[in-house]
Amino acid sequence: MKREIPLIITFVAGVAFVLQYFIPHYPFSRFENIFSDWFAIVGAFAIWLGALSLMKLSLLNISKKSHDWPISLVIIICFLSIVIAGAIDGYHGLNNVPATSFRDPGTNFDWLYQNVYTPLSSTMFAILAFFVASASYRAFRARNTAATLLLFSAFFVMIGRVPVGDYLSGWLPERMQLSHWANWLMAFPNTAGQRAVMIGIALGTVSTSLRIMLGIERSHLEG
Amino acid sequence: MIALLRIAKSVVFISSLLFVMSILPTHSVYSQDAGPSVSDLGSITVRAHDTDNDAGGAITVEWDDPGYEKLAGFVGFLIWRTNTLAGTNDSVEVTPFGTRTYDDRSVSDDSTYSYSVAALVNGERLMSAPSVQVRSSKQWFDGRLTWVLILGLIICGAVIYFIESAKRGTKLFLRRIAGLEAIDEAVGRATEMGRPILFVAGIQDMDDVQTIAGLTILGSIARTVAEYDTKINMPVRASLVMTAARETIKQAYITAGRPDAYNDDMVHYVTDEQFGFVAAVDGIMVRERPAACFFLGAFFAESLIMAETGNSIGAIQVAGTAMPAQLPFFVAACDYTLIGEELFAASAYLSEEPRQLGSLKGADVGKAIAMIVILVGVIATTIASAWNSESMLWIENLLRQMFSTG
Amino acid sequence: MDSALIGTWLAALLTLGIMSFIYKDNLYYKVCEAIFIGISAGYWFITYFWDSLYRKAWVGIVHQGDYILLGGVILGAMMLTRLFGKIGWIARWPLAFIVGATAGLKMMVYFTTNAMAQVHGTVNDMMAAFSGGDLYDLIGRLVILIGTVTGLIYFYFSKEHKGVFGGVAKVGTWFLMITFGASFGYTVMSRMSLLLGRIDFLLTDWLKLVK
Amino acid sequence: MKKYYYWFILIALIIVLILLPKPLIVSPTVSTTLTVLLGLALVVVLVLTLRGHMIGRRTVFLFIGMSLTLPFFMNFQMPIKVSPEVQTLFDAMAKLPSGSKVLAAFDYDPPSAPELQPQAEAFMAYAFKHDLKVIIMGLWPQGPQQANMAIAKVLQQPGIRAKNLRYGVDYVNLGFQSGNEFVIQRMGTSFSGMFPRDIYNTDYDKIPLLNGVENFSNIDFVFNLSAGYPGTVEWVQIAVDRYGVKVGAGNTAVQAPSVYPYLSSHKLTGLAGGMSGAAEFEQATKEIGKANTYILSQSFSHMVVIAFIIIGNAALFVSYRKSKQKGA
Repeated sequence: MKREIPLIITFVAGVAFVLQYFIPHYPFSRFENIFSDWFAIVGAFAIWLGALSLMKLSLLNISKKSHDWPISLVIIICFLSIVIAGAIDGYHGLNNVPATSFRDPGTNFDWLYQNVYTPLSSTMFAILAFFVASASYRAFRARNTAATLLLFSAFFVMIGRVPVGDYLSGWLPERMQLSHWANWLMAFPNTAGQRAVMIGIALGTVSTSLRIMLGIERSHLEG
Repeated sequence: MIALLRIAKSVVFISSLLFVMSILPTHSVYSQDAGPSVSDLGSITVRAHDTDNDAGGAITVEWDDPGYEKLAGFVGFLIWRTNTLAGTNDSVEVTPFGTRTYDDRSVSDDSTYSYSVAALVNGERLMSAPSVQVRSSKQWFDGRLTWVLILGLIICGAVIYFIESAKRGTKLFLRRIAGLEAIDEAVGRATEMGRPILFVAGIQDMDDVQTIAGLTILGSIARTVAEYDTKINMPVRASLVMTAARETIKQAYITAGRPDAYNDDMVHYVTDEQFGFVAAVDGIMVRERPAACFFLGAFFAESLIMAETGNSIGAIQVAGTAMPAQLPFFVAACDYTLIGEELFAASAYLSEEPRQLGSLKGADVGKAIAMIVILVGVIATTIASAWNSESMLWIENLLRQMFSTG
Repeated sequence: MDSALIGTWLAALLTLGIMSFIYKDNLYYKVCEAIFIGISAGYWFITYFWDSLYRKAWVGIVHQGDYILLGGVILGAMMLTRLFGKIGWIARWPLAFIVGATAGLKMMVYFTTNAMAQVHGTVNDMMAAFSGGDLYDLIGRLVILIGTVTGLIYFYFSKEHKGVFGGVAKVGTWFLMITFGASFGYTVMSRMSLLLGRIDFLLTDWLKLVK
Repeated sequence: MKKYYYWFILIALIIVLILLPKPLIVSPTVSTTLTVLLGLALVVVLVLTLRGHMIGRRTVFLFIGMSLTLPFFMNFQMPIKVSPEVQTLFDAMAKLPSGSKVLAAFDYDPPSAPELQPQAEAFMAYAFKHDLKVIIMGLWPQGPQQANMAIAKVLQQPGIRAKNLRYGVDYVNLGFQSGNEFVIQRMGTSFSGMFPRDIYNTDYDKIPLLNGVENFSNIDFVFNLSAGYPGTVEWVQIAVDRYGVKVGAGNTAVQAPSVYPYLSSHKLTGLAGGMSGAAEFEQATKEIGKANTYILSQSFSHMVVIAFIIIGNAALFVSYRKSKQKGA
């Protein structure tokens, strides 16, 4: 039974959600909303497991006095500080105006968000610029025909999108200017490749979903 | 010399495409509307009916404009509703220019309504006669999706057919995928070197099929890992994925007969924040120096940050995603990349279970249909426009109708 | 020292810490990484708590009487059985539900928006090219047609890539490479402005070296 | 002990940076010298690579960092030619008589600010100097905040401060409204229906500037700053196509190609696309600001990336040569 019940649940849920796609009638019409609500709630329960896993590993590091134990302490302190700030600020006056939330400007939670969370997150995103440069230095080489095509199409699009490209090719008729070539590459061959990939992905999703629903693919439900 | 030849080949390939299009004449495809000419205006006729293919609670109102809209001082059409059971009147909406149809979504299935439409011109209301009484209702099938249903049934039928025939022992041929041998090779190398494996199943939650596909590949990898006692480290961004991944790895250890070697901490949650997760994964990579990194699932902008860091520590990297925008970065920075559909196919290949392989054969039927439809459609269009062939036009319209999705 | 000034300094020091990673892993980065993990995990933990557990579930069920949400709470509670070794297997039920529902939902969405809409688009493109466009358009659409079909042949698993079929599949990979190159080139340029934004923050808001 | 040197160097560097004279701008001669040095350094890298010394990632990183940072201190103007798209946009604005009402739609968020904020500032400064009345709104939640930041910045200019502009009379911020393109559609019939109050909760009727502003027919020009959906495409499809108002736009580089078709069909009155569009817009309005610095940084970094790709391929050629010679 331990094995069969999850498989039955998977199958029934799968079929129900395929059907809701075709049936506008109640209750099928509400399935998608119900799923997203339930999913959010299950996620809110599950994050307790996640947070406990993070805390457990950090505490383990501290108790073992392993190499980086003060770093683990930093994680715990930061986690608790923003959780406490958010818990105190919370929601107030849910049904009356003005309702305040922990995310309002001026709260401690917001201060942490603006001055700690945001700069960290946007800097991590920004160092992508460095990696983009080193990846192009290494990867854009005419090693074989495929790599050469990659190089050329990237090169055209790159140079066609900066003013330099137009200075270089400004003397040519409009149809032969670099920016025009770049737009053409984006509009046509690029679309073709994207389409092939997308159609493939769609059919792959269909066959994977069927394997899941029929219980052929079930490694995540055993153990 | 070979390199020169390759470059020449590519240059010819691209530039011949570009050259042909660049010497062609230009003309704009946009045209201007004809100017207004209004003489005498009749009254507005209004039709109302239950909105098709919906969950009830909506009535579609349609009207035609004898020319009010072109008058100076025209503001809009006012939709006027009478609840014929309750005997109440109210104005529903003033529609913007160019609108001739309106879905009133504020009705109840339990009442009947009648509608009038008024043109608002210079503060005047020019009201039409009321429509017939209508009642909204729910439908049990969305008629616009008939072809979706038929095509879907054909493809699902093909998948199930091949699964069944594989179960009965029919030998199915499938070509090999380049990235797959690399997976075993990568695990083998990590085992030899005594260094861990890093596995990232994308950054989406369990409500993305790519995450599930990533976890099924994890299942195969974990079996090898369990057999050879390699270390595996799997940071995750969503707690549900953590639970599912733990189940997956645990099962692999049980199958390998070493349940005691399994430890929950192999899979650990970091944070839900996209770039916080990336910062942590980067940290793990440079400190633990895994011999092999797997990035299999749904990825966004972080793909290159992780793949480049992995590259810098000299790990063997296998990636796979169905995010078209991130594929170029994986192709550039990883040793092997499962492109799009290959990600979904990989777990079936790795399992070597006939039923799984059968499902791939079914998806191939879908691709064959797609190619045939595209080619037939294009040929039909070409003939139809060149020789005005009626039958080809019919095919063209049929295909257009079949594949339009509402 | 007002809180805004402290905030700017804190943000600047954290920015530098993350940037130091590109030189090499170091203690400064480790501390910033730990702060980032702790703060962001806490951020999502409390956000989930207030938004999903309190606003959605508690207010929805207790104040608004939307009892269907109880289903989510029950599934969530099953999830937590993981914490209690013996009945931990119950946690597979909500997982089974989510995976099954996702499979059903995504199967149809992908099938229509990716497969059918793209086939429709390709056929429609050719129609549009014949009826309204010029030769320039026509050639472009022809390239789309060839690229899409050869690309699909590359993804066809039932036949070995040999002979003519292999040749066609090879053209398919060429198109894929052009696509990847174009997306890559396109992105290289837009990523620079992200870094520009951070450098501007450091030079203008923090050091006030430039106006 | 050695590893602590890094820390001392870093702290010393920060202290030096803080103590430096502000603003730190070097003369054009030094700027040119720096640029030439950067170019020479790339040549050195090329020579090294050709000799078989592959350079490491850190060198690439250093070049990118330098190419983005140095232009901030440089006092020189890239020769920027104003493109026809931006000229059209500027001409449309220049034609507006003083007192004209301009609707400024801010449809972007902070990540797109490097590209769009300079345009916003140039637009605001130009509008205030030429007595255009600006009505601000946003289809993106953070758009109106970005507008307020731009206003705060341009109000510091002495010429504009002297005008004593008043909120509610010379400009007004209606805030964000959810509903994407439907907001534009509803505004076609009534602005006040969609925005009953402004961002500071003042009633629409009580704001002097909005007196008599009922719908698009009372608006002389719409300026849209857009980073995606909803944005310029929606403004053209609804405000231009249905209500016949003139719309000009500033877009991010990623978004710009998708609105080019509207430009060639004259539905869109001018477009400033990406960083280069922003710099040109600043040139046209003579409100030189951040974009002219940014475009320098961005062009430098693009050139560096392209140079590295060329160097990488040169190295590949050399290695082919060598392996062939060995084989022969």
